[in-house]
Amino acid sequence: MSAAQQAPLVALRGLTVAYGDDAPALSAIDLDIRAGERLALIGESGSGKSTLALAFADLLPASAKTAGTIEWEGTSPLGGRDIGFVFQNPAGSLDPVMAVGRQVAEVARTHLGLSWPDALARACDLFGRVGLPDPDTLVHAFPHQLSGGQKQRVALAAAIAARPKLLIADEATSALDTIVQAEIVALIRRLAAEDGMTLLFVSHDIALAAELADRIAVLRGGRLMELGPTRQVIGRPQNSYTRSLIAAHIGLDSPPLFAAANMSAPANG
Amino acid sequence: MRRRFLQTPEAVAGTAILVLLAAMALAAPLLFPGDPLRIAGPALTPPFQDWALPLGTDRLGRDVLAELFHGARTSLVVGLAAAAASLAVGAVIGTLAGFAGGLADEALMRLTDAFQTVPGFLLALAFVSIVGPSLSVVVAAIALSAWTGPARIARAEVLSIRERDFVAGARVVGMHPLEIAFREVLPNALPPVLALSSIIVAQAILIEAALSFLGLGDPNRVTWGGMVAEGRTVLRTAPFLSIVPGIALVVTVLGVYLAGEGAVEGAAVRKGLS
Amino acid sequence: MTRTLRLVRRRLVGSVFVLLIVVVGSFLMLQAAPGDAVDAYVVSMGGDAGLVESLRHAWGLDQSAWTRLANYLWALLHLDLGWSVTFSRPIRDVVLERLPNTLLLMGSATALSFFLGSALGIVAGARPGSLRDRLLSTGSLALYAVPSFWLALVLVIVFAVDLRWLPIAGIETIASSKTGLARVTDIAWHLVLPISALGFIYLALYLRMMRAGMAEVWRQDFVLAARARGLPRRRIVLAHVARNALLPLVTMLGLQSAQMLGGSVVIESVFSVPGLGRLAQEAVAGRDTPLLLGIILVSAVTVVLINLAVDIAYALLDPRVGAGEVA
Amino acid sequence: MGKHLLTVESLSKRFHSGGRAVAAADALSFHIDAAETLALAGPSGSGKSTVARLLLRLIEPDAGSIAFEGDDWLALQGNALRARRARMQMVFQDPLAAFNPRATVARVLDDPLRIRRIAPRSERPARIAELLERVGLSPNLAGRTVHEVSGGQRQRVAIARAIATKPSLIVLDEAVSALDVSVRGKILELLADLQRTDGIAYLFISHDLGLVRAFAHRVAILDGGRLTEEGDARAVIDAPRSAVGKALVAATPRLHRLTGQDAS
Repeated sequence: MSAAQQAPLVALRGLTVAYGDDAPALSAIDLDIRAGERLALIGESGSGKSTLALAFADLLPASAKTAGTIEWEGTSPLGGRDIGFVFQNPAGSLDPVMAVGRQVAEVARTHLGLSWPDALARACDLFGRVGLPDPDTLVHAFPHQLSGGQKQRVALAAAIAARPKLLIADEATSALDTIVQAEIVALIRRLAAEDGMTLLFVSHDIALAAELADRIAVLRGGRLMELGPTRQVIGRPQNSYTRSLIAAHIGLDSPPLFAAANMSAPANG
Repeated sequence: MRRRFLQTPEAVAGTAILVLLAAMALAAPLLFPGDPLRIAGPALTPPFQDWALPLGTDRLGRDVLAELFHGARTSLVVGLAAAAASLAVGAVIGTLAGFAGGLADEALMRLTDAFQTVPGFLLALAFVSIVGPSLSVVVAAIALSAWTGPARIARAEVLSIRERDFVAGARVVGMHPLEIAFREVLPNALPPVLALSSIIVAQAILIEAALSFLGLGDPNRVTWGGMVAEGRTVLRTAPFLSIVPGIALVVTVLGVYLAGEGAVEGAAVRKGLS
Repeated sequence: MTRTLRLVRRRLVGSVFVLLIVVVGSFLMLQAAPGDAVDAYVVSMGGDAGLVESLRHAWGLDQSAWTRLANYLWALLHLDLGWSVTFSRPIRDVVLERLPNTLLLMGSATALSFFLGSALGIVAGARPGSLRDRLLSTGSLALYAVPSFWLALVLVIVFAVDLRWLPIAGIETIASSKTGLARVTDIAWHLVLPISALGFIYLALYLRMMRAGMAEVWRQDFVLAARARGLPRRRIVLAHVARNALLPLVTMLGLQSAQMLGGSVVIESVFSVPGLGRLAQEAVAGRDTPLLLGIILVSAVTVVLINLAVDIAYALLDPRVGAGEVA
Repeated sequence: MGKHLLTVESLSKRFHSGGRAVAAADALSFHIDAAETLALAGPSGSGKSTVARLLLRLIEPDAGSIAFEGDDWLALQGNALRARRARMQMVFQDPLAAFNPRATVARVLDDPLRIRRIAPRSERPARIAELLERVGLSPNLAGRTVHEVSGGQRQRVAIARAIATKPSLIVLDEAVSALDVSVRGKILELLADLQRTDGIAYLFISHDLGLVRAFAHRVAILDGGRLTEEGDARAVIDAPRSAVGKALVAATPRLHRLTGQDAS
């Protein structure tokens, strides 16, 4: 756990975000992301987890009112160059009328100062790295010609095209089916390890977060409930809300919750 | 709802213009009783010379201000009637095509294509010249080409709403297809069609004006388009006679657009809030 | 490219039916007209009842409407549009003589309105809600409210009558023996006002569509994704937002062609441009039913061909068109 | 026929897109007994939702037969079909999309009572209140539009609508996948409760094997429109035999895999 000793890559201090006159989406969040770690941000709908992810990448809508500070190690970061961002909806995050290779290449062109041919060549390499088959052909394909999983791989290629320090995955796998989700999570884990990227993984799925992350932050109603190493948050949760989340989780390793209902059913087969 | 509708300054301006026009149209027979086409004074009296004839007279000595007021009646009547007719026809044909599907849909859509392929103004021109110019013929001529837009939108809406889960839900509950059509699909399909109404009213006013300008308007009524054409013969000496009714047209059509946009935005705000 | 070819084939098949409906429909409508070409002939040329009878027989007007429709369709298959009484010439020749002028007027006005309109629309849509945006969109709405014939007259008063910069009417200087480039310049000079009158009104339409389309695209996820990737704002606006918002404008280009043809009737009449629109007005004045029918038909064919071109352009711009085969 | 509540034999449906035919259901055969939960699991595109829509006659199959409550379900048409629909209901994944955007909660529940003539007009408000209470909602909710209530409440309204006509089978098409974990458990509890008291059978369509294992008696795993594996839910998921079954189980995240704890 070398990550634990390093200085924070990002330090949030008292971050508060409100949209319009509604109750704040985030209230006074203090949170450090350590360089090289995999941090999972979990919470149910309305917990503010996506707002927090967007705040890191300076993507909040202009109407959002923010207070508090986000401090970065060194200079202030540039979206795309220092932070890669992958969104939930793989179909929505790609321009429908631009070839996918160009959409990856334009990131490399913008941040690495490459010419178009060089940027396209880099897109081709990246397609290979994210496990897309036949990269030379696929760079010319359009989003509608790809499956959901393939689109998310393209989005990942675009996110890491400029070798960012931090990769933010905002529910990046929840629109995919179980098998594809597992593949994309494995890919994110591999890419982060190979490039030494810090990972912020935002999810509503506590089990998925537990499998991937070094540390877990639990959000509820815009407040940070609990933050700690995965083993501790899952194994010995301190916060009652975290405990209730874990109790509510129904997984393969959970006991059948409705045994009584099942028992009373007529036996068959 | 009304408060939201009047939120933008543009919507307020548009509504004010329309209220003023309606007042003009209604007040015309009271303020200027008798035939506005009769001779009221010496020909080509310039404006602001004679207080009895504030905007002067035209080439034949007719009172320009009286003509302007009575012309508002024609424009508004034609605009509203043509829009109502084309929205009704378009909504019915589009909805039928959307629900019927198959061959009937194909046939209705080719018919719509045919009406969209013939330039609308040419069709109106031919129709009026054949049947003879009168107010109702002009309205019919305009509606003849204006119904295709509402028809296409109504069909597209019906087709998309038919595939939505809540329609499947109504079928699962055992709702009769007619009830599904009239209670589930139509009320949700019509608002986008109605959103077109301001554009159709505005276009109808402009087409009527153009027909009148070419001498194909109702000869027994004052029309702004006819006034512009009338003034054209003395364009060099009295450009005022063509300019004034033209400005009336611009202001009217602008009022319709602005009020229409206000209504659509108001509806969007309402949707967004709920 | 097979995708585009498939689309063209499907559109062509549909167009045949559409044109058939247009022919039959306008033929039936014009049949309802009181009086026919013979009446028109007699009114202008004079003649007695015997002449009327013989002319009716000679022109086949004594046959039933259905027989005449069949005859008309048969003649159409041989590209024969009939005989114009007013011009004493084959309708095909009269119409084809006027068509190029109208196409020139329409094409130039379309280019003006489309390119300038969408460019201004991008300027307005680049920052939705800004002062620039509000000014441009309200200004364009005002422009869109202007009747084209009136705009034409105002342009004439200002630029031809008062300032004397441009010619009042016609398509070229009468009885000039200009040839080559000099003639082209002369025609262009004459068309400046008509093109402006026709084009500026539709410019407002394209501006508004572009702006509204961009406002919608701005809200889409891929624009947020483009921002997250740190692309320069200029590239986001042009390569992503405007590029996607352009697609409905291209569709509108096809729909608008019929309206432009209709609008040219009034403009050609104001500026005395010898085009199809003015011909239609002359046909109406002369009660020349077959000529009017011919003009409607040629206009419809023109609109069909323009729409075909627009469809091909659209298929090239939008990779999703006609692509249902990829899962 | 008649032995099971629902018997599906060789059900097939192809969709045509861009000149290519894709089999969404390929000779599927399965059955459901009264008061039993059969789960349909499989990756996306395996045809799960198509099966739901075929059973509910929202789309028509190309081939195959469906026997429901002893009748040839596919032979029913028009009024006869609408009347019998009362016995087979559905709950959709997205409760917002499943209701007319203009409807109030009361209208959503009034429709089945009125259409199937379950209660005269005067009694319906009381029946609606009763239904709301059965699904754990306050009768005060009746006047709200469906947009004004929370996602979990909306899904409860959907369940109330489904049970209004006293069905013997409810198709649950990913009915809890869009809900938060804390809400999800309570909705499943409610469904299990209804099964116990009213003997309702469920076709539980889900991509989440954890939910399937906890909620269903039996599971059928679909892949590319074909049935690859079927059996007791726990037995199949604990030791899948088909390749898809194995892949699905392996891909399902486990909360305690890393911590090494076993909650059971």
